[in-house]
Amino acid sequence: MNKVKELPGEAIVAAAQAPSIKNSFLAYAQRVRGGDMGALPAVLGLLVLCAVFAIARPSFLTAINFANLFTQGAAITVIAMGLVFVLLLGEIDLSAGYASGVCAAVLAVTLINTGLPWYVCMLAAILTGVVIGTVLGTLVAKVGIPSFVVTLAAFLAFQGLVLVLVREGTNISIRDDIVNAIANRNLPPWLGWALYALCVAIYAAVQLRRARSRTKRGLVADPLSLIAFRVGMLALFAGLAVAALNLERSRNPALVSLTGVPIVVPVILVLLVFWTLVLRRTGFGRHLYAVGGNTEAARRAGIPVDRIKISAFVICSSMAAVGGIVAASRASSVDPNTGGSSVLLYAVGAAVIGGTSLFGGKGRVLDAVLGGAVVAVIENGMGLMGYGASVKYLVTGSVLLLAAGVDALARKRAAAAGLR
Amino acid sequence: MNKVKELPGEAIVAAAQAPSIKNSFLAYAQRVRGGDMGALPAVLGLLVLCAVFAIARPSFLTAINFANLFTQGAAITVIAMGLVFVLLLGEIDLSAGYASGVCAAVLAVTLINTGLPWYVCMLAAILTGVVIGTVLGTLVAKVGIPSFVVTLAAFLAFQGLVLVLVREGTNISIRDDIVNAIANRNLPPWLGWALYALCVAIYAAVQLRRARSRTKRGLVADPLSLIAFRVGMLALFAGLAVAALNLERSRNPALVSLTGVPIVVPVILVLLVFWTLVLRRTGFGRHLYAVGGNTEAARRAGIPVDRIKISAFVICSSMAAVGGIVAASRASSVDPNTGGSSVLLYAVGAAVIGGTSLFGGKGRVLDAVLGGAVVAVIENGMGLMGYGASVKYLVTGSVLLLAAGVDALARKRAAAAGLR
Amino acid sequence: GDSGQTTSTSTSSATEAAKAGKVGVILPDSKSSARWETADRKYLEEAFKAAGVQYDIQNAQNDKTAFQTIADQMITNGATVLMIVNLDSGTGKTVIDKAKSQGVATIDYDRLTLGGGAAYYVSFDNTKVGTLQGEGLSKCLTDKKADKPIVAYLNGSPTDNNATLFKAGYDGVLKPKFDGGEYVKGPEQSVPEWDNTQAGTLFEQMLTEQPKIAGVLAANDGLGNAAITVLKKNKLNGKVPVTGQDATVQGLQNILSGDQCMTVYKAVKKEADAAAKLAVALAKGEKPTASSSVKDPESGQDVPAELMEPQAIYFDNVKDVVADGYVTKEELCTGDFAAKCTEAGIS
Amino acid sequence: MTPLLEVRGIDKSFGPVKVLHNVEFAAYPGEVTALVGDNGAGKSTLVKCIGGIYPIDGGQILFDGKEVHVHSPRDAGELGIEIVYQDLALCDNLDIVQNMFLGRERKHGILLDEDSMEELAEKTLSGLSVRTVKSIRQQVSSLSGGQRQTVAIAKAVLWNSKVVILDEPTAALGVAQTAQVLELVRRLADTGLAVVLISHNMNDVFAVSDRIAALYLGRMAAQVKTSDLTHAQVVELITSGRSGELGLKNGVTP
Amino acid sequence: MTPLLEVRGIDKSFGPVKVLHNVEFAAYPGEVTALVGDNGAGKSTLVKCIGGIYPIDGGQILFDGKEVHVHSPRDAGELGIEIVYQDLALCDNLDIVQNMFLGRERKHGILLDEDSMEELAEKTLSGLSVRTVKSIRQQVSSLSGGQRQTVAIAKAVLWNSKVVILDEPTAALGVAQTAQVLELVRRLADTGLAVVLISHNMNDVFAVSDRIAALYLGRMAAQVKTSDLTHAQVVELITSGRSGELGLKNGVTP
Ligand SMILES: Nc1ncnc2c1ncn2[C@@H]1O[C@H](COP(=O)(O)OP(=O)(O)OP(=O)(O)O)[C@@H](O)[C@H]1O
Ligand SMILES: Nc1ncnc2c1ncn2[C@@H]1O[C@H](COP(=O)(O)OP(=O)(O)OP(=O)(O)O)[C@@H](O)[C@H]1O
Ligand SMILES: [Mg+2]
Ligand SMILES: [Mg+2]
Repeated sequence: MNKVKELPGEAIVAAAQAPSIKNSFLAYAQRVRGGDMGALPAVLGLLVLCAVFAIARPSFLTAINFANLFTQGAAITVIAMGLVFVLLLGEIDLSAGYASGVCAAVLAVTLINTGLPWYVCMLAAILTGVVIGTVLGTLVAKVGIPSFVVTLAAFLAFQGLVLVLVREGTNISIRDDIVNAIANRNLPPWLGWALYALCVAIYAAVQLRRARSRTKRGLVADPLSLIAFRVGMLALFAGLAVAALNLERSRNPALVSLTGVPIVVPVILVLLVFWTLVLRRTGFGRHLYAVGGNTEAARRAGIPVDRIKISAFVICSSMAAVGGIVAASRASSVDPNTGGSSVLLYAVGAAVIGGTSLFGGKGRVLDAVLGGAVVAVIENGMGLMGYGASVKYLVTGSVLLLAAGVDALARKRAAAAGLR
Repeated sequence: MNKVKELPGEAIVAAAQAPSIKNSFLAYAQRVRGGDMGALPAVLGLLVLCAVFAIARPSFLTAINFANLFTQGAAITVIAMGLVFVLLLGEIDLSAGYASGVCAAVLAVTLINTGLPWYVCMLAAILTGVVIGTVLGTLVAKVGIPSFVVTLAAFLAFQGLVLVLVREGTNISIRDDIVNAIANRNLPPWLGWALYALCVAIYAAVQLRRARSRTKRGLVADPLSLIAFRVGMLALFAGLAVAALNLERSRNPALVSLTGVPIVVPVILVLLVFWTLVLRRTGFGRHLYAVGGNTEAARRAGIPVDRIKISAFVICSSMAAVGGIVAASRASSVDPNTGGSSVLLYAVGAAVIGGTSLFGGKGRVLDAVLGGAVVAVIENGMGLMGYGASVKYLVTGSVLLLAAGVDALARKRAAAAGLR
Repeated sequence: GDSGQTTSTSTSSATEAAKAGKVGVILPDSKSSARWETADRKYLEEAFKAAGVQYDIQNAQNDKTAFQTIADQMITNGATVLMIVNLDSGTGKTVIDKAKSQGVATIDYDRLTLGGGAAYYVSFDNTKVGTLQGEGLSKCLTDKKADKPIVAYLNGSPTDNNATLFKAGYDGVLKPKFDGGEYVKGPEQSVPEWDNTQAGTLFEQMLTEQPKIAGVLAANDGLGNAAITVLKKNKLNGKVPVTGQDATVQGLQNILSGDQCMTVYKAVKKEADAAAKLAVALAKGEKPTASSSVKDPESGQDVPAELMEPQAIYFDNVKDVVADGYVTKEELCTGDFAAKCTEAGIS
Repeated sequence: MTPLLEVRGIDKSFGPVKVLHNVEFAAYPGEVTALVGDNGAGKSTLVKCIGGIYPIDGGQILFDGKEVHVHSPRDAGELGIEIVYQDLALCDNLDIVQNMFLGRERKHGILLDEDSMEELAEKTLSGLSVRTVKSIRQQVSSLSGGQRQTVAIAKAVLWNSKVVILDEPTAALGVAQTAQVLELVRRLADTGLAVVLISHNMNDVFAVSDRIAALYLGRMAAQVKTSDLTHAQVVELITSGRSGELGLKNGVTP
Repeated sequence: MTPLLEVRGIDKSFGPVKVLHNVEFAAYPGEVTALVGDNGAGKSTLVKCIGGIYPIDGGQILFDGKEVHVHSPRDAGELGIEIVYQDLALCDNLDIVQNMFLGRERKHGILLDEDSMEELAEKTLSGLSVRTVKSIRQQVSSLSGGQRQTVAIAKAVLWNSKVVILDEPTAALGVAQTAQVLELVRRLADTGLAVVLISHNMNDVFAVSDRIAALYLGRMAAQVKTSDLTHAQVVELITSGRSGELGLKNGVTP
């Protein structure tokens, strides 16, 4: 997306003139220095955080902890992904947390009471999310009530709904093995490697095809060396991760073996790739950005603004449903607190920390994943530190501020250069 | 503020040509039909709500319930007033709830442990608010971390701080009579009437002076008849309210007498008038609107944007401190939940329901009071209905939606006329 | 206090401790009751330190996700015994299952994880707590010679299973009286998250709707205090009996001043000591035996258990709590309460 | 010749302020109609009413002789009316190509066809002699005033529409760019489109227009062939609403 | 005569894109200096650098012969530099009077003196022949393009500043209003101020300016007395950066 096209004129963009791997690096360095940093600040914040925890608690760097990280952060990350769509419009969904609770409760209740197979129950849960999103979106887009108020009302109502569904506060256990596997089981090691190979191959193929097609049209394309480099980096880091996750991490290998990539990892990856495609490569995604950036301009361009808004809420609530399913799976149960307490704030926080703007028009699904990682690492690391209740709150707040501060200071340099 | 000044030109503004009471009414009716409704939608929503509850539960209309309403809504309203300042800038303060908890805890701890007089302890609490606001504001304005993240971190840290202050979760009783009086005692009836007379007199004087000064300068001024009408309406409604609050509302008048305006009422009135003056009639207030409306334009006009932002956070946190004091007084105790759970969402909700925009640049302190009233009426009415937990959540959500829906539909008509 | 470094090693028997393994404790929250952070943590720490066992005590802050994360982290950190106060049975069971699969021994502390199959269960009988509250209220109403009194309920959090158990307890005592026409059932509300501020508004509205309320069954001292504040405002304090639980300083003071009728004292130290004893034994690789057992209603299995008896506290036996060291005289007998303390025989 | 676009007796008020009074206006295929008027006369409001941005209070809009109801910009677009608004209405968070194809993206199946859009955008822009745009993948927020205007114009002429309305399109343009746009306007009309040009520059108006319509304080003072008017007469119509026999009588439409 | 405002060797890049190359420019008291250049030449960027909106990468700004550091618009205001930006920067949520006095409100003690501000605003605006503004208590969001521009100009000339810079001030103005603004520009210079006028309209430039400075692709091609130049020469400087002896040699400043 960042390819630079020279039109007649004099000012110089170093890299675009002769795209080569060296020039591409120079251009990237220049972009970063000039302030266009993409995901860099969030990644930086994440690295600082990991370093701090690794020094404080060596067990932070063990294979088992690495695997835990993914399952711990999964639900929040998935909900945050959905929230990105609503935030892109400059709206908010306060009810996403409890919506995930409602959908989880629907899953649990249908599993227990109807005896239908797991996939039907999951579908019911997601369908519940779709209905919720449609109602919320319609109230916002058609009736014109501010989303903060609509979703605050929903936030209250869904608390009640969860209570009704779980019969006034009882706790429903989920006994379905497949549902419970999502957040508690791992892929067999060979399957992890197979998926890894597939991902790398697809990535390489897409990159190559794109470059070929652009070259054919006479547009500036990435040089082969650069593509090779990117694919190589992906292969290296993803390979390291898969290898780490395939290590034996049981504390009692004799008793039970614990290896492989947690099942949530491919789930999150698929969602990430899918929604990124939707946002970046479909007309719907483009229109979402347009409405968020300048609603009036979008309307004048003939974009059905109301429909876009409703769709965003539908996506948000359905992703909340998926998040609810993951949470239910992880807890193997649903109770009235599912999706409550800090879930919503953490999810919105994850999206914002990743770089999504609350004013709309700016954000990526990847932001939610990066921000979700920050939140998960903080929770995970703080869990290792063993502080008392009050100190833990204090330290968690400070650590969050630290991670966001690194990010903010990095971005501030960009703003100073006149790039906003 | 709505005076219309004719410049040479042809289009006609009915009222301004010959300001008289009749023309003023016509102009108001036209403004409302044209969509410029001011507080009307919120008041309308409030009336609908009251009617619904009064029909469902006759005790809703009793004197004692009327008096309860004020003390029940006071803390949220005060916190919402402060939030308006931050929202006006397009920022948010998620920590306002727990900040009020921290300040309340400071009050309780100093009262218990130091034995200092109540006013010193209150000052300490408010000073804590000022410090909190300064820190938050500086992080947002100078370091450039998004306010959502800063205040989310503060939200966490302050939870820890409250716990530390109340010694890991104990509930501290407040035994100071004056502090407890704020939210639990009433003015003697004669003082209520005296204050009433004073208010009406001041209002009349200000209106008259203003009209005289404008006439002298040759600007269009309100006609005397209109001023008389306004003052009359104020005198009538305020008089009715004072009279109602001065009714005997004890269950056992023989045993104990319970009459008079609750002390929180003048407290809220003073805060309302003071902050409205600051927003509408000082340079600071003007600059606040400017920064919220268009930060870049404000910066170019030489407004010290950072300082304005910090001030807004300071005001917000100090008002949270006042809200915390009111809450502590009402509960006669402070515990780790003070300012927690739904306080923040209700406070932001109050401001937004009243008509304050989350995008900045639009809002009044009066909004917070009206929205606070909506929230208080809902809580009060729902308390009378005696539903179980789940039904209560569901109904509360729906009622909130109803009140906001009336408002939204009224405003939508305005937008349709091309006025946004 | 100084809960900054809880992962401490005993100095006396470091080598033995290293062999002995490590105990992880997860407390549920710090807001529904002050006991977890002020009492349980303290007593458990003391017991573990005395036994020279490594330990790690954390609080899940009423967050299920955090609860599971902490459990993961404790196992990662090398805990060999896991002692949990579950937030709900589902997450509790997941944690216990995970721990068992890793060869980590488990203890249910204070709350039984239904169907969880923990090795031991140490607790107060929560239904019994409710029964004591119900009986206490009846006693106070009888003392006040109330005729067909209207009794209002301020239940605990609708999402807290313990609140359900308490309610079962006091319903067991009071329901027959309602049915028999001796008492009249008044309004009832569950207080979300045990929030005292909301409890105040809820009770104020109950009183507006039903001004003749003559007795309040409040599920703990905080809720009781919220009701008392409203009663005070209406000058009804002392005339309407209010119950409580936890024997907090605030609750005891309210009892001394006559505003509260009773509270339920749970000798946390006994509970903590019993649990710590089991945990230390497990950490050292022993297989301790429990004094009794409890039937898990869900799995039908018998869980070895240590059960403590809660105690009802009225004006006359407030001194027991002080004598136990649960509350100190300095905290309790401040200012105006000094005289009352003397009256109640606290020295 | 029937006009391609005609409005009859349009009224429009904002709250208590009446901005358009019974306005009549027509645009003919193959012709450039210049719409002139003082600041605040109501030109942009009239255009926004035609474009479906503001609902009209009264009157009719006729397209190709048949009455149509334009409730939203979408309706206008479907009729084949393309408008460059004075307040340019670009999405600052999107780049030049994305803005130019907004609402009418080219697709490969369901995925966007970025490459062909980029190619076409580049071609269109270079035809408008924009020489200083560094990259057409640049966000429009970083463009200069004139560059933004060019993007908006390029966006509007990219489509095969029947009516093109340009609200002060050359206000921010340099000498060369203005010439290009005027030439483009003429070329569009010559291919049979009805073009409406709003401008304060009399030279430009006389250079390209076939007809001139003058708005005065929300009333249509006159709509006359350009060849029948002089510079001075148009200025008089703009500033006082009448000029000799032409214009408003006693402030109302004759 | 020493220039009142002078910039020396200013460089400015946005990320990898260099927009100003070693620009020299001076404005003299009592004179109108016209700054011309093609779209995207860098005129507005230069003005924003002077106004403290963008930090400069290199070079100096001199005021009254002394080097000054302008880090924010506040600094520029304190020096006595008043600027009307091309992107008008008005607060849409405030009314006309509030915008005109923004940052410099008149006060009675600590309270605002609304009445005197209203009076003064009205006087200033009517001097700019705005006849269609319905109320000066109207929000600026409801103004027409030309009305907004007039408010921005009125705002800038309300103060006693030493340098006034106007970035395309007449772009959206009607015939009469343009004449008024040009006259105002001349009047300001005649009272001893240094006025800088950016415009694409050669007639306007020649009508009021004493000196012309031409920017070409971020480089200053020439700064010459208006009387020494012809229309054609200026257009040549704008479009190709040189004209005969004048202008850039081989694309760099001579
Ligand atoms: N949303 C609105 N609310 C109230 N008044 C408005 C609104 N929009 C425009 N007006 C008023 O309507 C009148 C006509 O505005 P319009 O924008 O149509 O003028 P114009 O002819 O395009 O002027 P210009 O040449 O300056 O662009 C102006 O007086 C303006 O103040
Ligand atoms: N924030 C920015 N980021 C990147 N490039 C920018 C930014 N602002 C301006 N530019 C580029 O700098 C160049 C000069 O812009 P500038 O606005 O100064 O032009 P100008 O001379 O004022 O043109 P116009 O006559 O169209 O107003 C343009 O090519 C523009 O694209
Ligand atoms: Mg216009
Ligand atoms: Mg410019």
